[in-house]
Amino acid sequence: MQFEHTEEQLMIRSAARELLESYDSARLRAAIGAPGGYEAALWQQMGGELGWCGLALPERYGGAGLGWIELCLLQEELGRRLVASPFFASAVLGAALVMECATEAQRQELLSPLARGQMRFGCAITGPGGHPAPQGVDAEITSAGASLRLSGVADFVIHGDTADVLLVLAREGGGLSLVSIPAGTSGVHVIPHVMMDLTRPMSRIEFQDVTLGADARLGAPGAAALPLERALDLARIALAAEAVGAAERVLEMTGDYLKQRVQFGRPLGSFQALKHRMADLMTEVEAAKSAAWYAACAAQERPEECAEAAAIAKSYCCDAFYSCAAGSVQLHGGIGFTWEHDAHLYFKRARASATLLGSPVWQRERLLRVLGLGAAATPAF
Amino acid sequence: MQFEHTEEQLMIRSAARELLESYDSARLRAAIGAPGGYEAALWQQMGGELGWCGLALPERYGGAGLGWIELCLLQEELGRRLVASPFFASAVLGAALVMECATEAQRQELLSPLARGQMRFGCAITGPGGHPAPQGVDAEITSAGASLRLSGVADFVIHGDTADVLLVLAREGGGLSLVSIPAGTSGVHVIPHVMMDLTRPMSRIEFQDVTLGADARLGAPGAAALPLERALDLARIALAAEAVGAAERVLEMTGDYLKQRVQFGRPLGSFQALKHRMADLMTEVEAAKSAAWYAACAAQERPEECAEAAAIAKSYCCDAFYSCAAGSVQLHGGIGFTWEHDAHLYFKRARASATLLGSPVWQRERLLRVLGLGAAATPAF
Amino acid sequence: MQLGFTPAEERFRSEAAGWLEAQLSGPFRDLRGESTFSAHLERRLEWERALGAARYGCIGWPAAYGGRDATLAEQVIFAEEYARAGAPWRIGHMGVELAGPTILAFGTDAQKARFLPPIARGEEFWCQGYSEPNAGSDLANVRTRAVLSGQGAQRRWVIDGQKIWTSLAQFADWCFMLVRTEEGSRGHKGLSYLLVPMRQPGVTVRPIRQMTGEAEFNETYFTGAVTDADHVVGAPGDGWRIAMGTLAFERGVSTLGQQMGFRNELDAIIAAARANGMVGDPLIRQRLAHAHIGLKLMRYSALRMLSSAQAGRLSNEAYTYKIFWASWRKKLGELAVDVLGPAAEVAAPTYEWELLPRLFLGSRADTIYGGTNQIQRNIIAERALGLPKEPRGS
Amino acid sequence: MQLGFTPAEERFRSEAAGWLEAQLSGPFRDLRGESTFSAHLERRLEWERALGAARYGCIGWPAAYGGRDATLAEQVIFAEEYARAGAPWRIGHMGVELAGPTILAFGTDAQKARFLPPIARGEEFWCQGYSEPNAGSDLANVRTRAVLSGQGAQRRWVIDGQKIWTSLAQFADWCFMLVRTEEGSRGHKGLSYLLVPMRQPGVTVRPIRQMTGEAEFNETYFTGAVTDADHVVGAPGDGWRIAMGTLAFERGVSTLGQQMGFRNELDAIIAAARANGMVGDPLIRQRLAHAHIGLKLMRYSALRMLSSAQAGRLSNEAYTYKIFWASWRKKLGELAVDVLGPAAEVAAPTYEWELLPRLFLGSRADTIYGGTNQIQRNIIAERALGLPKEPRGS
Repeated sequence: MQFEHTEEQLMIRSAARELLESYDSARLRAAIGAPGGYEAALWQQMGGELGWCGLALPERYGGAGLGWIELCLLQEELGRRLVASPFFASAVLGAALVMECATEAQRQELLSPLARGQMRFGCAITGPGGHPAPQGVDAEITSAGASLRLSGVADFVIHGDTADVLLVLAREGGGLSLVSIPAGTSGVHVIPHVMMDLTRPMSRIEFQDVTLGADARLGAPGAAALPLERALDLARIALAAEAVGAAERVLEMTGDYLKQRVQFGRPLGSFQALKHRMADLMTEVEAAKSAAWYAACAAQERPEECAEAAAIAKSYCCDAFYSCAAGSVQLHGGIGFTWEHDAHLYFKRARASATLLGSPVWQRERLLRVLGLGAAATPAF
Repeated sequence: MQFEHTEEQLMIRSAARELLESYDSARLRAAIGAPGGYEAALWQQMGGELGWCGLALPERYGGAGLGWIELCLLQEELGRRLVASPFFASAVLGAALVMECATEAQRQELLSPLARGQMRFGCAITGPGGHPAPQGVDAEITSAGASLRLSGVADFVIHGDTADVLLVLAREGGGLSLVSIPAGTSGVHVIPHVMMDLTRPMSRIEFQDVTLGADARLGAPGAAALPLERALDLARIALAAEAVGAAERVLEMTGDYLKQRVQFGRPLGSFQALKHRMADLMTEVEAAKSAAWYAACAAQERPEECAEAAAIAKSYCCDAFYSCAAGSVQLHGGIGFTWEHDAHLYFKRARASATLLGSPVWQRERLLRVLGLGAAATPAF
Repeated sequence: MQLGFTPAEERFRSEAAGWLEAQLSGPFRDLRGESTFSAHLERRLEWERALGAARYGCIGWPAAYGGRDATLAEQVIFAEEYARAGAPWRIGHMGVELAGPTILAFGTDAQKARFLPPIARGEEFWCQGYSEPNAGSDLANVRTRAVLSGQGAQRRWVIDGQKIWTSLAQFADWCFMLVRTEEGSRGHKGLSYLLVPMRQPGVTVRPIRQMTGEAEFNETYFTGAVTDADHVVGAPGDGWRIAMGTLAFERGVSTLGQQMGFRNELDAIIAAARANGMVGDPLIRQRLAHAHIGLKLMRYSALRMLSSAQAGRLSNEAYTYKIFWASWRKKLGELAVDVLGPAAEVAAPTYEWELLPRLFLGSRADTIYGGTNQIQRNIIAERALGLPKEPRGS
Repeated sequence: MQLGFTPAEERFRSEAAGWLEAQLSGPFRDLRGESTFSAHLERRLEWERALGAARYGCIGWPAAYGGRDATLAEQVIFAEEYARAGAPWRIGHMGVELAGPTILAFGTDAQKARFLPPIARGEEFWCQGYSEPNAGSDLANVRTRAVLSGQGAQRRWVIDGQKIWTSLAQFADWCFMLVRTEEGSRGHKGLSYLLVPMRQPGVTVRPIRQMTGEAEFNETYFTGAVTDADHVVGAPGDGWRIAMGTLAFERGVSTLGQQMGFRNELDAIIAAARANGMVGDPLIRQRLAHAHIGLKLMRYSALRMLSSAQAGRLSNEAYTYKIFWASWRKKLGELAVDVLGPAAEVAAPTYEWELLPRLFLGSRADTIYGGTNQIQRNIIAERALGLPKEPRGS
């Protein structure tokens, strides 16, 4: 029992923090404006020489064989700087889907390039209503002789426009299946959105009678529902880590501002009302860290606690991030509401992270079901 | 259009405030310990020489012919001092039930003594589960030849143990009826509770085959449901007024304490965090006043707005009172948690007022239904 | 205390309602339901002129200056009918609600004659020059200077400095502003309240892009800008008192107009909730009820403020109004996006927003501008509750 | 970072669990599930002695003083098993968690030898004398005085003054207290940390009735009370530093024990909600989930604190723990009565309360004692966030 990061883990964290130290507002804004909405050089560096995409992958796929705790440390650091990057879509959500749903051969095929930083996944798991998977999945697979046919719509697909491979959740028979589709396949139409959160682009994807080989299906037909839950929980835990990093960073920025900005002849940070607001936010951030770290441990050590820990971490950390980001806008005053200041980028990411993969309200309702406490109607989002 | 109290109304208010100026903590605590839980002399004064019980009653019953606005002013003043008194049960809830449900002859019979201060009602309208009427009514009326028979249980009957006449809501046929029963009628068993709120005693009342004349029924058989709603709305509005008075008073007490108590070499009230908490509470109190005053006007002038205004006033004013009372305990520190300080009396009254006649949550759900916005399941309380 | 209206007031109601309906189903039908702050600028200016021509621009003002000497009840009625008709937000707001009432209360007869009629006619528009980059919540920390120079008829104020958050400055004809006119003075002292023409070479307006993507506010630079020596309201050096008066006017009838916009927003949320079924979600329902209640309470409080203002009193609820509506609307914005779900996060291609997501983003400023919630709480605590002041730093 | 336990630790777990089960289904079966603060006093004292006899009283202490030199993991395990077994709240808390660790950290060898073993054996009980009537949150505003008098072996501290909110003072054998030992000193300076016997003529305890109707706290009067000259921890005048150390110990393993009480309360709420159907109410469900989450986060944070304390660090979450649990439990109390509805408001005839209404009323004190939420926020802002101090009045 040791609930602190090991020396090795702390080294991973500080290496990442050092790398991203230079990822400042200017670089973030350049990334937002770049094709695909991210900085290609950084992505290559992360995926290639640094091996971040393979950090949590087993060595047999070329990964480093570390675990979700280490992955979540990277997520925290990426969150701190709001790094716009395919990392979450590919190395977190995509990798978890493949690990949980695919056969060994398919894993080899899909994860080995990921470990080398040469695979970007687009996970088309959400239907057009935006309900958390698997609610409201619209895409459907029908058999057409030896091949499969896919039709329907997915939406809110993170980095869907620059993905190399789409992982598509679809109804098949009475169940759910996950299929992989190379980008550019005929009948696949990707329509990029302009999203409120400028740092995590999403697309709507329409599938019109897309023809696929039977080997496109990851795992057995209609059997994706259960592994999907586990993969989503892993992704939620990593998303919570990202939120904690961002929350902590935006709180630091706000604290720095309050120490430096003088009004009424005193630093703003000496006013008790502002101090107390900051104290409340820090209390949330510290609890959020506990939630995220425990969930990362559960992902690694305790599969039986994973669903509970994911629901707790996702809901609490996203709420805390939102509180901090909203507080940051408020505590900065007028400047915090401007486009040129970064506060709004955190605020919008906080909103988007809360919505993603099931809102805090949705997670709490799910938590009660996981705990065996009956069920009310599932919230829509 | 004039949304301020008239000179005459302000005179009623200041007369009441003056009378109750001497109703201090010692007198309140004496009342709590007195038989029946109220000060008999004050009740006689209010009902007798001052004519408060008849203030809002038509002149034909010996009342002053004023309206709900004036009644609510008295309620505010009684609320300020947490006066333990049968006024609400008799002159507010009881009077409203009789006015709305009874025949002209029955009103004459029941309201004329009330106007003289010689009638205390106990309104047995809540079933044993404590759900707001008419949910969960347990008492039932059956016909027995020319007479009626009443059985079942009512609970949370305010001043039920000292009432002269019980007004009992009961199921009859497919509808609801209201019957009046003189205290001491055979088969009526009154079991006084010890309530958390020491200033508003309540009893459980069991009816065992109580035999009544047909004229005990107020109005037509099974027809009480609709007039009941109107009477309850009137009572909710008056309860909201009481809550506003109490909220304002407990906030004043807290402000006085903060100005006088010195810690860290400064008055507590100079600490910004406490000032801001006080400001938030005052903001709630001012909005609550608007809610209560408008609702009193609606009770008087606009029956079609009464249900909406009652739901708004009851929910908002009780929430505001609870905020102020809870804030008062906190802002007083240790002393605010003691029995000898009055803060807990306000806190407990705030809780009890919130529960009474449907909680804030319940009122808000009802509000949406009044506004035509569909319906979810009715909350239990 | 009574809510009803007299027959004469009801006659005024039908007259106003008739005129509004004719306009908004006729020549101005394109503006019906317009809820933005400043879109369709030219048409919005035309609408202000139409209101002015019909003497509906400033009905509470004296007839001599283009008003109708309307009673409180008539002003309430007009606000109600304006809202009911779906008429657009008043882009002339700054002149009608702030500059005009200030000049009425504190101006000279010459100033009243010069400035009030064009506001009432919808012909001259105003912006407000209070905030400065270094001031923030410390409004009295004004660094923009003005000095009198020249002689006789040439005598003018020459103004140098920078203002910020000047909304609508792009098309304003005039700016009412706080400037420091006593060299070396600090804080509230030595400030004057000037009326300055915006269309002159010494004034430069630079838009500030906000988190919504829009640019409703500006930085405004004054470099040797001038205005007549007479265009000072109150005595030189008395500007702080005048400006505080302006802030008090923000709590007037205009609040009723503001509430109409809020009602539109809440109605849009309810419509969205009906459309996607969220109206059946018990958590959302409680928040819808809270929103409705808050809006009603703002209305009731506005009636209280107006009634007591008519009786010459400033009552305590007036201090609480700003923080109440600002906090309410921020929650409304959160409710809006929670009702819509992820769909709320999709913008039009140029990062433009539908009503509800715009409400979510835009409302983040409500608790900042016009005095942050923190400043409002200080004011309530000190002025309404009489709690001791915070020690001021050196 | 890892959550699992070693085989040796698991062996300790089954040993402890076995002992607890045997006791609580055997001689102490009447105390199983006992959740009050101090009811059944005599039996509770017996339980403390039984724990002591089995060397389960203070397992983290050195074996020399009656502990087991238990590792962090073992302490966590024991807290878990203690909770799982439904063992009662530790009435020896003040000695075990506060006085003992302070003496361990700052005491002389003689003090350790004199005071620690009786605590570990459950034979001597302690109370805390910090708060005073005029101090409130300003803990350093101590007026109780102590002076050394007498010579040689007769040399003693003589104590005069009043303490307040001294819980469990009625049956405590000893009091650890802050007293002013330098005439004319103010604030943090000139205070000393004394160990004073409670059973002497100079000490009078008067219960304070609380809003719950119970009297868990006391006013304690010291009038010429005495204690040995040696019974000062740290140097005379160094009391503030020692007392702050004690407050830090509140954040240790005891939090795990505290959480077991919270778990019982939440479980009772859930059972009530199942029984009356409120478990199906979506609003209540969200609050139940929040409550469960908060409790889990307290546990995780306690593990973090313990892990970093073991590594010799005081990390930031330690500053936030008190306000987190206190605010959480106050909400829990509100949830409890909202689940029960009006039934929660009915007392037993002597104004005694069932678990859940008592939780509602009692939890109002959580955000007051042990440093109000306001004080906690000051501490977090200044110590953890490094924000500037409030100016202190004169």
